[in-house]
Formats: sequence, C-alpha cells, structure tokens
Amino acid sequence: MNRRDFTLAKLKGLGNTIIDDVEKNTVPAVKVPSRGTSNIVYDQDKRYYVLGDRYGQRSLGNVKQIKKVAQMVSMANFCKGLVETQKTATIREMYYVSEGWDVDFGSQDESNLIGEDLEVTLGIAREDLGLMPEEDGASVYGNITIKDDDVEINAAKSGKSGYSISPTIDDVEFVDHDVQRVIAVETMGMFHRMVQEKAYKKFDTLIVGLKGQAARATRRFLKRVNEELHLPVYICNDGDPWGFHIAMVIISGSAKLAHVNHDLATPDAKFMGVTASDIINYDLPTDPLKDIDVLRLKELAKDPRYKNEFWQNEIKKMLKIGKKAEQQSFSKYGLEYVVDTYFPEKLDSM
Amino acid sequence: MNRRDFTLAKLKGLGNTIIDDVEKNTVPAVKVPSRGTSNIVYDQDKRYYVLGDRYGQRSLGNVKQIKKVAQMVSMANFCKGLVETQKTATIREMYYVSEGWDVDFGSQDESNLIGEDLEVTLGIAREDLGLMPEEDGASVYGNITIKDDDVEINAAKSGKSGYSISPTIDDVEFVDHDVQRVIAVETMGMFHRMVQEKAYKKFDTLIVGLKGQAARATRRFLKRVNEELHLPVYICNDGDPWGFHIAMVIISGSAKLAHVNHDLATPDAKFMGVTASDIINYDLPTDPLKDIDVLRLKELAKDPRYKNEFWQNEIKKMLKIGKKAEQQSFSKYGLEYVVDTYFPEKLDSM
Amino acid sequence: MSAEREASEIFEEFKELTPSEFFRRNKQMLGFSGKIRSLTIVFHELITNSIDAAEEAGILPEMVIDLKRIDKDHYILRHQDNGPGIPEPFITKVFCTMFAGSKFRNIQSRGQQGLGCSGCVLLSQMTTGQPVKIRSGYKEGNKIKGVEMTVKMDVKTNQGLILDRKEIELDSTGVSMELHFKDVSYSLSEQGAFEYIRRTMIANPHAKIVFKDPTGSRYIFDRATDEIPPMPKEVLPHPKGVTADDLIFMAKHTDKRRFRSMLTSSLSRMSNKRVDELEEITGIDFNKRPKDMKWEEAEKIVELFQSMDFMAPPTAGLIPIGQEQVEKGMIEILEPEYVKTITRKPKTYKGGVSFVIEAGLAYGGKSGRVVGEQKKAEIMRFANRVPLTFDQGSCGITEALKSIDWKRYGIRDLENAPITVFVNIVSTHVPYMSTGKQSVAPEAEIMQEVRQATMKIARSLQKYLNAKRAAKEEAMRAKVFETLVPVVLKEAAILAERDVPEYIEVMKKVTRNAGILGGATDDE
Amino acid sequence: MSAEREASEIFEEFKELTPSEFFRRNKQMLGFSGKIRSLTIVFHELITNSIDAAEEAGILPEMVIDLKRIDKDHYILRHQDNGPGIPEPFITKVFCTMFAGSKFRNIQSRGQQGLGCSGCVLLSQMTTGQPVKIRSGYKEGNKIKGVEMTVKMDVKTNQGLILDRKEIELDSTGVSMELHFKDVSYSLSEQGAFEYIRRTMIANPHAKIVFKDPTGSRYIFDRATDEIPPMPKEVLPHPKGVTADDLIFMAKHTDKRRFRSMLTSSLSRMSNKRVDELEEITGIDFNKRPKDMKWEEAEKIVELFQSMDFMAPPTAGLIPIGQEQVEKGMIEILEPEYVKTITRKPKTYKGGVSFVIEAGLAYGGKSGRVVGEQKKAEIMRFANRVPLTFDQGSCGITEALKSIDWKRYGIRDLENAPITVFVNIVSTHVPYMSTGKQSVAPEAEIMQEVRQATMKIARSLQKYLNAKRAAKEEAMRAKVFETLVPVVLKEAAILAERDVPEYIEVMKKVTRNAGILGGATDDE
Repeated sequence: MNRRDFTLAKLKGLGNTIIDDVEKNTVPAVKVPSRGTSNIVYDQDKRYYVLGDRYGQRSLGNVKQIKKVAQMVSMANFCKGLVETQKTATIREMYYVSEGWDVDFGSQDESNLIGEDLEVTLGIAREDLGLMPEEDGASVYGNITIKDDDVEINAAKSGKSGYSISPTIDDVEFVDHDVQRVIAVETMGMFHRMVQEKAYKKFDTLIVGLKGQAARATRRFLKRVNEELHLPVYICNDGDPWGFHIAMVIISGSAKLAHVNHDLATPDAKFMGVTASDIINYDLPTDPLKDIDVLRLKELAKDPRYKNEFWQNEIKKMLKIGKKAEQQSFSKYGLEYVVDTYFPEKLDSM
Repeated sequence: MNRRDFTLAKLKGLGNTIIDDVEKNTVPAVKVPSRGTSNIVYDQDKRYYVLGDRYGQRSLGNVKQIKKVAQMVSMANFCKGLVETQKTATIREMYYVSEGWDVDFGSQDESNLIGEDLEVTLGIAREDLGLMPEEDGASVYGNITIKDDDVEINAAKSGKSGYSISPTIDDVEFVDHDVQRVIAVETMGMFHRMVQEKAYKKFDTLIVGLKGQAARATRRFLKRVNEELHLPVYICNDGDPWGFHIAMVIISGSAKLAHVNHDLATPDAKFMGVTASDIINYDLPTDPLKDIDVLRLKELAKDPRYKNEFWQNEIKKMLKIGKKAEQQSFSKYGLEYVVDTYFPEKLDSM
Repeated sequence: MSAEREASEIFEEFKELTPSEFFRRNKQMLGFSGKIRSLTIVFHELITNSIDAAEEAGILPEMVIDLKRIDKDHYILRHQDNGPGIPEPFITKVFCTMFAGSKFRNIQSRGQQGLGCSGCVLLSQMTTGQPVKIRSGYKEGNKIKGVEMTVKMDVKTNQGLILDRKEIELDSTGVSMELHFKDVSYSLSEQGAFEYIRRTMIANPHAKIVFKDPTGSRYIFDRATDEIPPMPKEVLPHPKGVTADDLIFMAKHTDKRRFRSMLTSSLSRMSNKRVDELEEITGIDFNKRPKDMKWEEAEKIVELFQSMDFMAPPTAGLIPIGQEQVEKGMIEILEPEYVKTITRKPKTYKGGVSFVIEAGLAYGGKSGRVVGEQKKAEIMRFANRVPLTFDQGSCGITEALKSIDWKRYGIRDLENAPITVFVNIVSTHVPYMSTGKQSVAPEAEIMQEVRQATMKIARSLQKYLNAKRAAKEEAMRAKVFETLVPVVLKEAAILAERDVPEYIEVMKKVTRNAGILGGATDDE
Repeated sequence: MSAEREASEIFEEFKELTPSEFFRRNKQMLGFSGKIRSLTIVFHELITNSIDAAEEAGILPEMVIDLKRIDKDHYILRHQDNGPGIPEPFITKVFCTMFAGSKFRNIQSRGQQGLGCSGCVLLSQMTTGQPVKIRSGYKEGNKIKGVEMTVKMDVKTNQGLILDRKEIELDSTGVSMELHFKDVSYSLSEQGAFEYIRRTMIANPHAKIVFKDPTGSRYIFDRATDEIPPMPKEVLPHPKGVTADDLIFMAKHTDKRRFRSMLTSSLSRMSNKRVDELEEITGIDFNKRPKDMKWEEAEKIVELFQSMDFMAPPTAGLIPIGQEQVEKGMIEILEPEYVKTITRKPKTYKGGVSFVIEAGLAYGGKSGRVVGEQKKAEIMRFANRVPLTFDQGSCGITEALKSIDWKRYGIRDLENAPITVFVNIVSTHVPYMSTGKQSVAPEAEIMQEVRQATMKIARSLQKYLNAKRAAKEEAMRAKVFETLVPVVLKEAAILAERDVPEYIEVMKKVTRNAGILGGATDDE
C-alpha cells in the first residue's frame, strides 16, 4: 500500500470507529495519544523522541470534547478531499475554509492544535494529509539531480541561491548525484560564502542553507539523502546554545513533534559547528553569553539528547568561558579562511 | 564604463580627495550626503524618494568625525578588494574582517551605518560594492530563462518552490521568457496555491513569492523585468496597512533607502492586493484593526506616496469599517476561488 | 556676637498657654488641614456627638443638617439633633472648653478626644469671627427646658463667653446649632462631607439624617431599622492590657484603702485567688496603701500578668452593629444584587485589648464607585461605626483586604469589580496610626481577623456568582450537544463512506450529561 | 432597648482634663509613635532646647550626651548643656507643665510648641515610672547658683512634684538631666538618633556635641566655626500675613487705647499714612477702643491689606545660617570633594510671610549615603536649622528637588550619585504639613525658591564636573588624532593608489583642535 492509500484508509478508519460505536448504541469516543510532556520519551535505541502509550479519550458525551471531535472529523474530511485530488493547503487556508463548516475554529491556534491532534490520532504526518506549513525549506546547492513531477532539476544549476526545498519534498525523487556528503550551514551568509569559495567542489558536497531552525521539509530532505543516498550529513552552526540545538533537532528530533520524528530525525547526522573548544583554539571574536544563553545551556545539559561526553564537555566549557561565537566570525582571518582552513580541519577530525 | 569600473573609479576618487587636501595642507574633509528625514524628498516626477542636496562634512579635525572617516576609508579599501576579485561578503562578515583593521567598529550597528554612509557618499549601491545582505530574495515560478554565470535556469523547472532570487541578481542575464506579466504575492502559502492552481498558465504570468517585506534583490529583480522585459508587475498583498506598504515600497521605494531608489523602485508596478472595497464586496473573513494598524493607516494617509484618490479612499474606508483581511481569507469560498474568480476579476478591472 | 544674657532675663518671657490658645496656633493637630478635609472633620464631630448622645439617652438618633453656601469657601452649617439635649450649665463647657467631655471612660465610643464640638467652634471663630448659636432642649423632671444662647470662645481662658441668652419653649429635647465657616469646601469626592454622611448611614442603620446640600437638594437617609443598639458597658481594663504606668495611675486615684482591693475593683478578671497568687510570687505586701506602690513593684506585677492565664476580657463593653443590621444598612444605601455580612466573635490584640471585626460585601446595584464610565471597587472602613475617610493607603484594614487573594473567590480583578467592601472594627481601644484617627495600625491579630471575616463572606459571594454562572452554562451545554452530535455523525459518515445511523439512543445518553462536566478523561 | 436617660444623668460623667492628662492618653500627638521615632523626637527636643538657650544667652552651644542601654528597648539618657541654666522657680514648669515655655513669640526659633521638655518627661514617666533628675546652674548677679532636683509630673494638675532638692556648687551655668525610657530604640538608620545629631551639626556649625552611644563609642562633633549666629529679633507681623482672627486677637490683648495706635504698634510696615488711607477707604472710626473692633471691620481691613502696597516684611527676624557657615558645616561633616552653598535673599509666601532658603550640594567624600555597596544621593531637609527626619516623601522640599531636571546639570541619575543635597528653610512661620512638623507644605513660592537656589549651585557643581571631565577628554582627544590621522591617510593612499603624502602641517592643525569639539558640521 502506498503512502496515499495508507492515509486514506486511516482517515476512513476514524469515521468507522465513530459510526460503529453509534450502531452499538454506545457514546462514541476517539482515542487521542497524549502530547503532554510526560508522554514524550527519548528512545535510546532510535536516538530520537517518540510518543509514549498514554492517551486521552475524546467523548461525544463531554461538552468540551465533543466540539474537538466535531472539529477533528470535519478537518479529516477536508484532508480526505486534499489527498484524493492530490492537492495541498496551508493550515492558514484551512482555517479560512473552515468558516464554511458546521463547526468552526475560534482562532488559528485552535485549528493548529486540532491539526496536531489529527496527526497523532491517525499516526500520519501533516504533509501526508495535504496540510503544508507556510514556510519554505532550505536552499540546496551542489551536484544532485532530482525529479519533481516530470521536471528534472540540478541543484548546481538553479542559480546562486540553489534549489529551494518545497514543502512537498516527499513527492520528489532523487535521480542522480555526484557528491560524498552534505554540509548544512545555519545562515544564508555562510551558504553564499561556501558557494563563492566553491566548497561544493573542494569537499564534494551538497551545501544546505538552513535559514535558522530547520523547517520540517528540510529535516525530511536531510533524512532522505542520509538514508536513501547514504550520504553523511554534517551540520555547521553558530557556537551558541541556539546553534547547538538547531543541529540537535535535525539529529534527534524535537520533543514537540515526537509523533512524526520517525519521519524527521536523522540520528546519524553529525554536529560540525563552532564549539567552545573552537572558540578557544581559533581565538574567535566572541560575544559574552547573555543570561538567557546561560539558562538555555543549563537546560541543554539536562536534556537526554545531550547526554554524551562530547556535549557535556562543550556545554561546560562554554559556560566556563562565558562566551559564544558565530560561524562568520572566522572572517577575522579573511573571508576564505572558513572554507580553506577551518572546514578541512574539522572534517579531518570527524 | 561598466558598473564595475565605475565603482572602482568612485572608490579611488574618495582616496584622492583626502590625499589632495593633505597635499594642499588643508585638513581633509569628506562630504557625506545627509540621510536625515529632512533631506529625503519625494520626487513627483520620478515617483519615488530621492536624497536632497544637503550634506554634512566629516573632518579629520573633529574627534568624533575622524573616527568615522577612518572607518569609511578602511571599508572602502575592503570593498575595493571585493570588487577587484569579483567576490562578495555579507556585512556581518565584513564586521568580523574589520577586527584586523587599524580602526574597528564598536558594534554591527556602527558598521552598518558606515556602510550606508559609504553608499551615499559614493552614490553607489552596496551590492555594487560587493556587500550583500544576509537575506535571500523572493521565489520565482514561471516560464522565464535566465543566465547566471554560464548556467541557464528556467524558473518553471526549478522545483515547486521555483527559482530563488540571489543577492547577486544584478549579474544575472534574462535570456528568454514566455509570459505577459508578473504577479507578486506576499506569502509563500499564496505562492504555492498559485503554482498548484496553475495560475502561471491561466494568466501567462510569472509568480513571485515575496516572503513579506521585499528584499533589495527582489525589488531589483522586479524593476529589471519591468524595465528590461516591459512586463507589467502586479503586487497582491494582504488587506492591511502592512500589506499596502510592502507593495508601496516596491512601487515607490523606501525613504530609508532614498539614495538607491533609482535602482530599486518600480513606479509602474500596480497594487492588486486586498482592498477595503474587496473586504466589503467579497464579504471576507476579517480581523479587527488593532491600535497599531489604525496608527499605521493614519501615517500612510499623510505619506506623499499615498496621495492619490484611490489610496486615500481605501485608507478611509478601511478605517471606517475597522477591519483587515488576509489574501488567504478567500479560501472561505474554497481553495481555488482566489485563482479562478478573484484574480481574473481583479486583472479585468486594472 | 550678641552679649551674654542671664537666665532670669530670658525667663521673663516665659508663659503658659491654655489648650484653646495652643490649638489656635496648631489647628492642624485637630485635623483641620485642607478645605475639604476641614469640613468633613466638622461633620464627623457633630454627627458622632449627636448619635452618641441619642443612644446614651435611649433615643433613635435623627438629625437635620443644612449646609448653605454664602460665598466661595464660606458656609453656614445648621445641625440639629433629637438627643437628650445639654443642661444649661454644661453648654459653654461643651462648646468652648477644650479637653472637656463625657467620653473619657474605658468604653467603646465614636468620638473620644474631648476636642470635638469645641474644635469646631474654634475653627468657626478663627475663620469667620462669628459666635455660635445654640439651642438646647432637655428634660428636667417631666418638663422640657429650652434655652437659646449665643456664645463665643475665650481662648485666653479656655472658657465660653455668653453674648446672649434666652429661655424658649420647645416640644422636644435635642441640640441645634448654627456655625459659620470660611476656608472650607464642600465636595462630593470620597473624602467629602456627602460621602461621609452616606457611609455613616451604612454603619448606623438605626439613624436618620435629612441633609440639605449647598445646591438646595434635600437628601433623606431613612433608617433601615428601629432597633437602638444597646449601650456598651464600661468595662474594667484587662490585666493583660495594662502598663505599669496605668497601675500607678490607678493607685494614685483610687478610693480604695488597700492595694489588694484596688486591684480587684479596678481590673477585670482579677479574683482574690489571683491576687493571692500574685502576692505569693512577688512577695509584695498587698495590704499596703495603694499610694505606697512603687514603680518596680508595678512593673513586676505587670510582667507577671503576661505569664498568667486570665479569662478573655469581658465583651460587654463591645457592641458591634450586628450582622443583620449591617446587612440592612448596606441594602438601604447600596441596593445591591447580592449582599453578605458577618460579625465575628471578639478577639484580642496586644494580649488583652478585645475587639470585634464586622465585614460586609455588596455586589451589583449601587455597589462600588463610578469612575468615569467604569465601576470600581470601593473599600469602606469604619472604627466603632465611624467612617474612616482619610489615610486609606496606610490603614491596616486596607492592607489586610489587599492581601487577600481575591482570584480564589472568583473575583479576578477586585479594583474593577462592582463591589463595596465594608469593614468595621469595634473596640474600646482602636489602635489608630496617627493623630487624625483615620487609619488603623496593622496589628497582626486585627489584620488576621479582617482577612478571616472577609474571606468567609467572599466564599459566599463566590457561591452566588458561581451559581449564577452555572445556571447559564447548563442551558448552554444542552444546546451544544443538540447542535454538535449531528455534525460529528454526518462528518464521520462521509469519512467512513457510510450512511448516518440511527442515533436517538446515543443522543439521549449524551444529553443526560448536560448537567455535569465529567465523562471521559482528557489529559490537556 | 435601653431605657431613656435624662441629660442631667448623662452629664454626671462630664469632666475636664489637663493637657498632661490629655497627652498621656494621646502620646502619638507629641510624635511618640514607633520606637525609633520616639527616641529621635526626644533627642530633637532636648538638643534644640539647648542650642536655643545657649544662643539666647550669647554662649557657644556645647552638649555632652550619653545614651546607655540597660536592656532591650530600655535606655538612660544623660543630656548636659552649657546654656544659661533655668532659674529654680521655673524648673518644674519647664519640665512638668505642658503648654508652658518661652517660645510663643513671632520669632524664628527651633522648637516652638511648648511641649518639648515636658513631653519627654511624660514619655519617660509613662514608660518607666522614673522621675527626672535635673541640675541647673544659672547666674544671679555675679554668682552662679546651682540646684539639683528630682521631679515628677503630676498629670492630674499639669504641675511638677519635687521629690528631692538640694543646692550644689557649680563652676558654670547650664542644665543637665537624666531621663529613663522604655519602648524606645536607638538606630543608625536615616530616621535614627545618630543621624539626627550628624545633621544637626551640619546646620549648626557653631555647636559642639560629644556623644557616647550605647556601645560605649565616643563621637566628638567639633564646631566648624566660633561665630554665634546673631539672635533673631522679634518681628511684628506683616499686614499681608495676618487674618481677621489675628486682628481681633490683637485688639483683645493690646494695651493701646485706640485701634489706630494698636495697628501701628502691632504690625510692621504700618505707618500713620497707611492708617489714614485705611480709615478713609473703610470709613471705620480708628479712634475707637480696640476692643470695640467688629469682625466685619477686621475682615474689611484684612481684605484691603491684600490690595495695598507694603514694603516687604523686615527681615531682621530671619537669621539664616549663612552661605559660608553651611559650607563649613558640610566640609566638617562630609569631607566632600566639592561643595557649593548658597543663602538666598528673603522672599515671602502667602503674601506676607517672609522666609529664606539656603541650599548646599556636596559631591564625593562622605557625601551621599551608603546603601549596600553603592553610594546613593541623600537629601537633608532643615527648618530653622532643625533636621526634618520623617515624612520625606510628602515634603515640599523633596518635591521641589525631585522636580529639578538634574540631567541638565550633568547628573544623569540623582538617586545613584554620591551627592548630599542640603536645604534649610528659615522663617518665623514655617508652613508645616502635619502635627509632627516633619514636612514643609508645598507652597508655590517656597518650592520655587528651593528650585532656584539648588539649580544655581547645581550649575556650579556642573561646571566642576565638566572641568574634571574636560581635562580627561582633552588628553584623550589628542591621542585620538595622533592615532587616527595616519590610519586615514594610509587607507586613503591605498584607495587612491598613491603614496602617503607629508602631513606634518595637517597634523599640527588637527591637534590644535584637540581642546575644542567643533570644526566642520555634521548633521547627525
């Protein structure tokens, strides 16, 4: 069964449980896996967060719950339509479409929450339901050819800003490539630097410009190139808690999206960003850690995803020196230094 | 003289005035056109903001000014290097590079200001000096072929998210196209909707996804397709003061960048976004205007760029109904409505 | 440098002032500072005197007050009551002698400084030079004697000067007076005279006031009850509440021959057994004359008092308004949607001073105060039924009320709720913070009682508000089920690509739940 | 319901209190509320009395004060001065009779209520039952008489009771006393006794105090000057400052036969010509006896005073500390890096009450107050040289100082600057806000003067701070040019692809500018 048929079956199943209950004269209730923090568990084997087995019941006999059930089945029908016609919609569009339903949403936030409920209830990612995020994915530069519908695209021939990963990345097919690895960088500034310095040639690599926190489509892309093309993925971010965590979410998934991490996490990706040790070894220009940075670092230190020696040491070291540095700070030694000297040394050490 | 040689000559000129002064035994001073609000004038003929003729003197004899002059000439030399080697750098990178100069910057803000000083003093845009913004430009979808270096790219064959306008858009050459117009939309949600509904075919148009306030590169692109390819440009934004102004900055330039508006403004572009009249005529789902929206609308009403009857009426009407609406709110009538019904009606009326 | 002068030369200028002379130089010590405040203080002094006098005589208090504006900041005040009147020999003393009065006992009373009437006369005379016109009707045997006098205060002697006097015929007892004032101002603000009357009426529902304001409008504040509150009894001081100085003072002024009998007759809860205990522990000879008591001995005894067990002080001296009467007063004046009042049992502070807290909450109607177009909460503070109008910020009552977590009682934002909070403290010794007697010291026990009392009635208010809300919600809930069950089933049927089944039974089960919230679990 | 009672029955309980009895019941009216404040008030009363007495006698004031802690909240205070002493017949009056004193004239003086000494004795007696021990040495002819007494206050009669008396031999005049207190507390806080002494010394640089604190430490506050300030003269009230009541009061107590002569002799600036004018306009017979003056006539005259021109009030009654003396006081106590003081010319408020404002600013050294590890600004308020310790928030002086835009004087954040601001108001009638005489009313003219005075000296402070800053900056600027000129020229040469030219001349021109800021325009 392909993804599409699987999705349609799941949607139908949701309708069936309710109708079945009514035919048995029992008040229908929908089982919704809990997304509360206590039900989000770090799976040591899978190396990412998964949902536990706790769930809540949404009963038609409860005045608050019945509304949520009504919203959820209405939304399910809307998604069924999208999947059947092979269209997509943003959740914002769906919010407006819902004005015509028999039950509506008080706010965009409310419809977002029901959307997540539907994902976990069916165990299906929003993209498979045709619901796309507003945000675009990362930019990709380098010698890979992909096929989207019937168009073939080479990411080395899509302009200086490369190929943009679209929200429908799962529909894309990898046709060919000629690279050894993938290097993802946090900022488009660094992306352009690498393109300009021809890093794709030097390292036989794809260059991915994350634009900050990686979008779901980007994470899906990275997972696919890692698993389908067996390319090692390196994530090169700023040397601060936020840079660390952008990488970590790519590697081990986020807690908030525990229910779809099996589609998003790339546990074999490697952090190759600026470390506290780099700050010292390369004598980088720094900014002092702000209170909020310190707080965040201390949070990370307790996070199960950071429980290995490397991370514990680097976090401790950063707290000790009280400083952070951006990737672009290597420009202190000239614009080319980061590509000519730093990356080769880092890659060697991995 | 091409842009590059022109830029180099201007840079050299800055050095010459200083050295000439010293040889005449007078204390050197650099004339910097004023960027104060009183020196930014709306040019009724050109239909965009330009700088007036007031300027300040930066003298080596003034303790505050000499530092700025030192920073400016150091930066000028850095840019000269970029132009000569045909490289670019982000202003963030330049900030870090400046650590090695004899005079440095206290903060990124300070270096940004000196960068703008250099632009106005030379009368040359930052992109020509090799200084690129961090931000990427808009996405373009549709049948246009461009040449970047020696790579040809067709924006209808670059994936669902289209071709990304890179900061170096000025180096790009338009090879071929098969469209009648350009429609720019505010959000990527609307961009994908239009791609999905094949609006590029229906309207023989390029689709541009602005991603909010248009980047300099995007504005440069729109100006070039408008002037070089004689394509009419329509800008379709949300029906609120912010949407209005995103369009207006594309059309008439921003006050802040008055010194480069001749390269950025597209005075013949047309606003085709959601108006107060649309809100009423299409009975759109709305949000109430917030205090800040009302304030902004009142500001706009006084802005010379909004001094025509159309804008004055629409602003008045919006204040009167006290409501705003997003473009995606047309989804109330189904996902296709915006492309099947609204856009054709709007285009007809223009 | 001036030449040295001898002491004798300097002391040639030495003089003594009378209390009237003193306060003429220091009128702010009588509370007369600021135009609005000055007039409110005058109203306060005259109204409390009238109510006290009527109650002492067992009469339902009634006043007719007429305030006429002559000019900016210039008023004539006519104040008439139906009390027992003042016997002629005392008239000049009451109106013209400072530190004279009948309220110096250990008794709960409204005023108690002996400055009231004479202070008002002093202010009148200082600002206008006018004498005061007084009529007094009082019983002598079965007849009512009536006298009319025009009187001035002689500050040099602290005595009254009678300018004019005649006997008149009167039908009933009572005092009426006419006073001129300048440098005062009538205001409708929270600190003004009108609000003072309004609050007085809430705390004294057995009184009646007819007030004609400077615009000529007549307000009749009718009584909400015909019960005269019982007179508080004079109560002997409790051992835990006396100081060594008090003991010495008693010893000096007692008519008892022996210290032992002085103790039992001057202090409450002081049995012979207790005195024997004291004598044994201290070794003091309790048979000696009171006047021979030494300070050290008094201190030793007082110290011992602190560690001995005594019954709580007798509470006959404390006469609260009463829960029912406060309620009547609040209903009469505030016409609220809901009101709840409470009178607590007597408690003590500082180990021996007993007090009673009464509290009331009124919601809706005229409760709260209108600011602009909004209703704000108002706090009405009283001490022995007297409104405390000034110094709200520093008052222990305010502090106690603000420390309550009103959210726990369903009042999200006390400030902006249509609520009047009433608090009255009843005690023979209210611990005032300052001279003006306008705020209560934040004694821990008092604060605690104010909190307890208010929280108790707040709980009732919460129940009322919840019940109101619940009734609304139940109706709403039933409607939700009737609307949404068909929606869910229609959508589910489309989803499952089946027909909508019969669902009468399920709908019945579901609507039965409308009254309750529970059902299945939901972990959000 | 209690039975009706007759007036006569109620008035059986009527009594009159003496001032002592009254204040025994209302000690907070004397400022005795709170342990720290009570002790500070005692220090205040005794110190101001001693300084006033010494000055009146033309003696440089000197005090020895010894405060011993007996137990928690229990102290013995010994206070000794070198004044002219108190003649024996007045001793009990000064210490035991309330409302008695020598300071009731229209004169600038430190204390003036006639409550001071007797109030302290009342507090002592109330809290400890102890009598007061007094020694007084005073001149009679060429001899010094010495007497030692132990005295108690009889509150029932407002008189002193002499327990013990003996004549003693003394070398010098002066009074010393020993008082016991409980329920008071010694504190180093801004409101405490120590700070009170310190501030007194700043405003009275001619006085000397030796103080032994409860830990046994001896502090010698030495005098910064040997000049005794001249005695203020008693000044007749100014016509613009009197009320109708004042006129009537004068008329009643004058020894003049005619109203005309009473006016010229009781008011300042009141010439015969003025009286003639008054007579003509009012039509009042000014030859009648003062006692026949009617209130309406007094009002008419007072009204007329307001519209007539008079010379400003004589200022012989006002003796400021003096700009130089304030400076000496501040230097002695604060050892500041910079100090500037000012004594302004007399001004009047309320049309006729004259006053003088003195201000001082001290920067650095021991100026300001240390809070934690930071220096904060402190405001020292004085009225007639007496420190105002309490109620700072509501004081007009504070308000005036806070309203100054300190940023304009180079002080970005007054709160956190190492600055002491000194303000003294000198007047025969300081307009106090409340009973405690701890804050000055915000009279517009006074506020204005405080602002003017302070801003004037703030300007000097600013100059000092600027000069200090400028010296620093000039050095820095020269360095900037020396560093940056070569940089600019090197970079410009690279840019122009030319050689760096000779630039000695240009560098000379540029560094000549180091001292000034200006030069070319720059429109940012």
